[in-house]
Amino acid sequence: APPADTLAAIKKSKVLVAGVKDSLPPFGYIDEKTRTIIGYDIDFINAIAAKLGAKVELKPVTSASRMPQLQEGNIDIIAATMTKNAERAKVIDFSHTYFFTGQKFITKKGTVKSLKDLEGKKIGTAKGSTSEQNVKKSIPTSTVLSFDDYPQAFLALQQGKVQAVTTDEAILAGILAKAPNKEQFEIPAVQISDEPYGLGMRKGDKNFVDFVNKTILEMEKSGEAKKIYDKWFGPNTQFHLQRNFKIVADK
Amino acid sequence: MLSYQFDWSIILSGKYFEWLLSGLKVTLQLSLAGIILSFLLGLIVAVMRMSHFSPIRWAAWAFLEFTRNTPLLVQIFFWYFGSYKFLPTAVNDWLNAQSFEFAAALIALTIYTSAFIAEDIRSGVLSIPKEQMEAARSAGFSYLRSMQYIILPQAVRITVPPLVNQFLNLAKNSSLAMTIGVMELTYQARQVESYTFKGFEAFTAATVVYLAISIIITFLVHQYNERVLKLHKAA
Amino acid sequence: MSILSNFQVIADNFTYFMIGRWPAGPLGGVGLTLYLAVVSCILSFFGGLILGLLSVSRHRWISWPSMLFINTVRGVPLLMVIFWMYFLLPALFGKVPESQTVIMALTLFTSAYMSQIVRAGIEGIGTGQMEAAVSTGLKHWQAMYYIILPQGLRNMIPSFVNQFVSLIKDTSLAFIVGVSELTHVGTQINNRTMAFPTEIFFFIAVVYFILCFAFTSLSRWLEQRLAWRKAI
Amino acid sequence: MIQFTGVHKWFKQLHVLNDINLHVTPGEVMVVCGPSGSGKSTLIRTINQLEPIDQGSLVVDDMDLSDKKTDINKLRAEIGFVFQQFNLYPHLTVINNITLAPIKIRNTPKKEAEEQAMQLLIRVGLAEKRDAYPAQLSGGQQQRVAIARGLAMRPKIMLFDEPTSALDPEMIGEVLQVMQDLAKTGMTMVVVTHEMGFAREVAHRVVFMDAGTILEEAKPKDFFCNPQHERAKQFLNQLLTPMHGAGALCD
Amino acid sequence: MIQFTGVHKWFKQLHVLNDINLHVTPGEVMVVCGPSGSGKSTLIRTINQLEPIDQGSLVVDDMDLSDKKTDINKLRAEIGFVFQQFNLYPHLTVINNITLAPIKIRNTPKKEAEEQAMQLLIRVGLAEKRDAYPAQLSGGQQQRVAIARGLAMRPKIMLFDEPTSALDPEMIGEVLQVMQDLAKTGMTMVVVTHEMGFAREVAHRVVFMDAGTILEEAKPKDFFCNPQHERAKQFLNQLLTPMHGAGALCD
Ligand SMILES: Nc1ncnc2c1ncn2[C@@H]1O[C@H](COP(=O)(O)OP(=O)(O)OP(=O)(O)O)[C@@H](O)[C@H]1O
Ligand SMILES: Nc1ncnc2c1ncn2[C@@H]1O[C@H](COP(=O)(O)OP(=O)(O)OP(=O)(O)O)[C@@H](O)[C@H]1O
Ligand SMILES: [Mg+2]
Ligand SMILES: [Mg+2]
Repeated sequence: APPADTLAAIKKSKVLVAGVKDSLPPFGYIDEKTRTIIGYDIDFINAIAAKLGAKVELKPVTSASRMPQLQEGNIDIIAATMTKNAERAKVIDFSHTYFFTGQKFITKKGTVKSLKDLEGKKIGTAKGSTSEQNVKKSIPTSTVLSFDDYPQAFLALQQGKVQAVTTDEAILAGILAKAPNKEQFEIPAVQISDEPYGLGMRKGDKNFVDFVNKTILEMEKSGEAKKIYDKWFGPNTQFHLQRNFKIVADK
Repeated sequence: MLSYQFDWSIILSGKYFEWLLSGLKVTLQLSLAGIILSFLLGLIVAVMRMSHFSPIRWAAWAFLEFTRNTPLLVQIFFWYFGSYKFLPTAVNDWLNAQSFEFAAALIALTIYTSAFIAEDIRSGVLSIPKEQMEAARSAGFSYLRSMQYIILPQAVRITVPPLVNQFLNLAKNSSLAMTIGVMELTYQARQVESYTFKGFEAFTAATVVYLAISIIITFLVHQYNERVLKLHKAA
Repeated sequence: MSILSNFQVIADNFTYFMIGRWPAGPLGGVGLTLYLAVVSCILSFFGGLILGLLSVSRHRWISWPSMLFINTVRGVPLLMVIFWMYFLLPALFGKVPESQTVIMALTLFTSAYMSQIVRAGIEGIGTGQMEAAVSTGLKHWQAMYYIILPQGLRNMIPSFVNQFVSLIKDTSLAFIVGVSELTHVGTQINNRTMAFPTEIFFFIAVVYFILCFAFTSLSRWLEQRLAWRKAI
Repeated sequence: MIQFTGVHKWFKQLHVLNDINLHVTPGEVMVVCGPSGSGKSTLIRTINQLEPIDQGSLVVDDMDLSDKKTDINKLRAEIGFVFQQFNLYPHLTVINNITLAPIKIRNTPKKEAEEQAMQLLIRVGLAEKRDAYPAQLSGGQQQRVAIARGLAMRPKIMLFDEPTSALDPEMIGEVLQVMQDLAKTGMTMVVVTHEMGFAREVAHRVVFMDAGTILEEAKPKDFFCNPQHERAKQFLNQLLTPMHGAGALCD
Repeated sequence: MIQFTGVHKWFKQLHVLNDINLHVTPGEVMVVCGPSGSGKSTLIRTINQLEPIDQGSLVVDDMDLSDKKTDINKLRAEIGFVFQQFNLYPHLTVINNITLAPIKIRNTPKKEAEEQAMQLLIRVGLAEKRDAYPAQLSGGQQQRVAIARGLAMRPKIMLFDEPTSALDPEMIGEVLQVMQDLAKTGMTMVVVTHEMGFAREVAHRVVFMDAGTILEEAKPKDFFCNPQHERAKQFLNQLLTPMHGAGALCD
């Protein structure tokens, strides 16, 4: 069974096991040359581990597998583009929001202007994600095809098997940036929900949650959090994004 | 499991029950279509494999070896993600307008299973003692006639049980179609799990359904063995 | 022609295909595929032997439950068995790494099939050998040990090798629970590059084919040698 | 009727038939005996070309078997063959086993073929088994059906390859009886058998083979009372120890 | 030595042994004959409990087989059994076939067991085959090895179930000879066989069975010259047609 006090357990074992995505640039993906996992999520984990004086062990997870993995104690923390919502919060505890985005669509250029254009269409997304549940709610007439991960869904879009792929804008941007024929696609200004990301920890694991929250607030204060954002999304990247959120304590 | 709250009502009625039911329907559709197609393809390949014309025999051999020695899952991915490059655009468009994931799963299952079926048919033919051919030839039948009246009818009877077993395998293997988004039984069970966190109940339901399919088919094979095969078995 | 040049993606990621993140991280790719197959094969050999012997027991209260167990496992897709292990093992033993979950699932599943090979092997020896052995005063287990199993196991070798081939193919399902064996590594690279699915999946298929075909051929060779030895 | 002239046959290195010269006249019953592996089966199987010959000439019913133009299926239809293992078609009932060839090859109307088959079944004493499957018959019964099947094409020659050696001792008699009755009708028969009693009672001539060669060819009486070759004497002795054969054949 | 009293046995509905009463005295050679399926094999197999009996009492070598406490393995070690199909262990050489039981059960030292085995091989005339595998021997040789194997435990009783009926005719003599020699040593033997010549020469008593019942039990001479039951007469007639059995046993 998982330890009751993860913080104490990590301090003892000196290993922090984190569940991360491994093919979702720029949040978590394999670097071709070093064959290691890198990304925005991983940098946060590294910072927390450094604070703990622990080594990092990264475990690839999918949207569907990350929560069971956590509950079964196979991982200590989820850093895998995970949206905070009330239903999930019943089962696990979230940190403060460490990344903020909204759910949008990626489509062939010029095919979608508004939500209406997607009615009755096939839309791809990932199994067990909030994106899947959101899109079913906001466009009930659509057929939702769920893949193991978003890049697979995007591949289906490229091959015409779906007409849109939906998930959080930052993820879509990451995929689009890496896509070989990006000029044919776009992310129309159609948003169906806000998506605050949190780090996931076991329910009631108060010491650990507090420690993680404290750490990321400190990172915000020291400017490290912004530095990480800029490293992956900022002006020197393909995204050229401005950071429009700050890490603050949840009410 | 200590703190786990069982809640069977969730999967026995309402929305999640309907999900599972629709999953079962897709599983059955996929299986039945696969059975028919893989039998036809398997028969063709088996005949090719026994052809007296060596290029045809070799082609069939290469096909068999390659399909039998690669995982079904990889074949499913290959057809789903990889086939668009060599299928004509028109075909691609048409398939996309239908349900490409279903088609890809069906193609992969059909090809994979047909390889095993072809081998079963062939060994059924080879298992008929050569004395049967001799007896037929001695009566004055030509080679083809001997095949037609004596060898093939016996081979088909012998081949029925292993064939049915392949069909059972096909039904079980259809669960892999979930990986490309075909909403069959396993997919729906997993879906119920990620919506309700009641995985135990959902997987139990799916498992029971698969077992029921297996038991029914196994029972039919048993009956066939008892009733038909025993009577017609060579002494 | 363009297809050929696209195989560059294979060359770029070749090491990752073969060994995953090792040695910096855990073993993956072909290395992990073989590891999973070999470990599960060894375990399920013994599992199959035990289950097989139980299922041919003369005592109904032993043979019946073991046949029930065997047929239940055989009646369910491997994917289901993997999901079950994924659920049950942590509940029973706490923290279990996925690769071990997969090994357990493969072992359980394959043991059920291996037990049928063992059973067929034992039954293929024929009652005459058992009767001859007990007629000289050997106990039932002695007859099993000195007479039936040595002959049976020899006859089973080709089937065991075939089962190992199935295992290599079945390890691809580990992909579902995120164990980075060859198929998983392939989908990762496919996800990242997003332009070469045909090349990547074809390459993976060829790698599996090379592995499996080598063992299939071995099994055929063994079978022929066995037939030849019987005929001396 | 059957004329072997200088016939040779090899299996790879093995010289199984070595300079066979033999003439079987119409209506003659010839028994072939000899130790195991001496080539008896091979000899009889060359007559309907189940084994082709390598050298020499073999003329059967005025058809030359070394002539490529000879219609082998037509020849075989004129020759009935009875196997040691019966080789009935297990998937057909007794009556269908017998009528298959007349109906399919001679185009005999089904009704007529069945009437003829019933005549034959009565002759071999199995009229009541017309609708049984082979698996439901004893060995002796199966062999009698096999003889009826062989006779259904109204052949000019009947060949028997150890027709009783797969049978239980009590069933041997019934099969030999049918064969004796057949011989009385004037059928040309070549019979490979170890049943020396049958040879003495029924055969017109006995041929003794060893190692692919015909060593003796004689009237039964001469063969049993006065075998010429050492090998033949030894063979008869082994077969006729007081314990086993239970008595002399020569009287 | 062997005492059947009111023994019954059923296979499901089939009454295979029906009120068997039989006494075999030490040193006696008893031949059991009868039509196929009459229960001969079943009878002989009950003696070493390869088939358990359902009713009645069976005492072998002073051990009561209906007594649960009787050590069945010990009993079997005292009884040699020779099968129709030889059943040699194909994976062991001739010498190991013979020495396995003495070494594993009696804990005889290997060297001693091999010396005894060689004595037996000399007795059955196969000393030079000690290191051959069964597949390298002819049927007659295999059966002689099987007899040597049966004798290796120095049994008090030897049972034979149709020991010659799987053999080529020329090989039957050599096996019967070995059995005759064995009878001369005073061994208690029960032999199921169709070799009536052997019965006449070697047996002290002949038992005729039909449909699970013992119909006759007589000295060989009386049985062959003057069978009491219609069924026995018929059986002897079938076996001894002039064509088949080739002569009378009664003289
Ligand atoms: N198809 C074959 N290929 C190679 N060798 C063969 C073949 N058929 C028979 N032989 C060999 O040819 C020899 C003669 O065989 P054949 O069957 O004619 O003997 P047989 O006298 O009928 O013996 P048996 O009494 O055992 O039936 C044997 O040594 C046998 O092993
Ligand atoms: N294990 C069994 N289960 C059911 N029926 C059996 C079994 N063994 C034998 N029988 C039946 O019991 C009857 C007697 O069989 P048994 O083998 O003792 O006859 P037999 O006299 O030895 O015949 P044969 O001369 O053919 O060897 C037969 O009808 C047989 O079919
Ligand atoms: Mg022969
Ligand atoms: Mg018997």
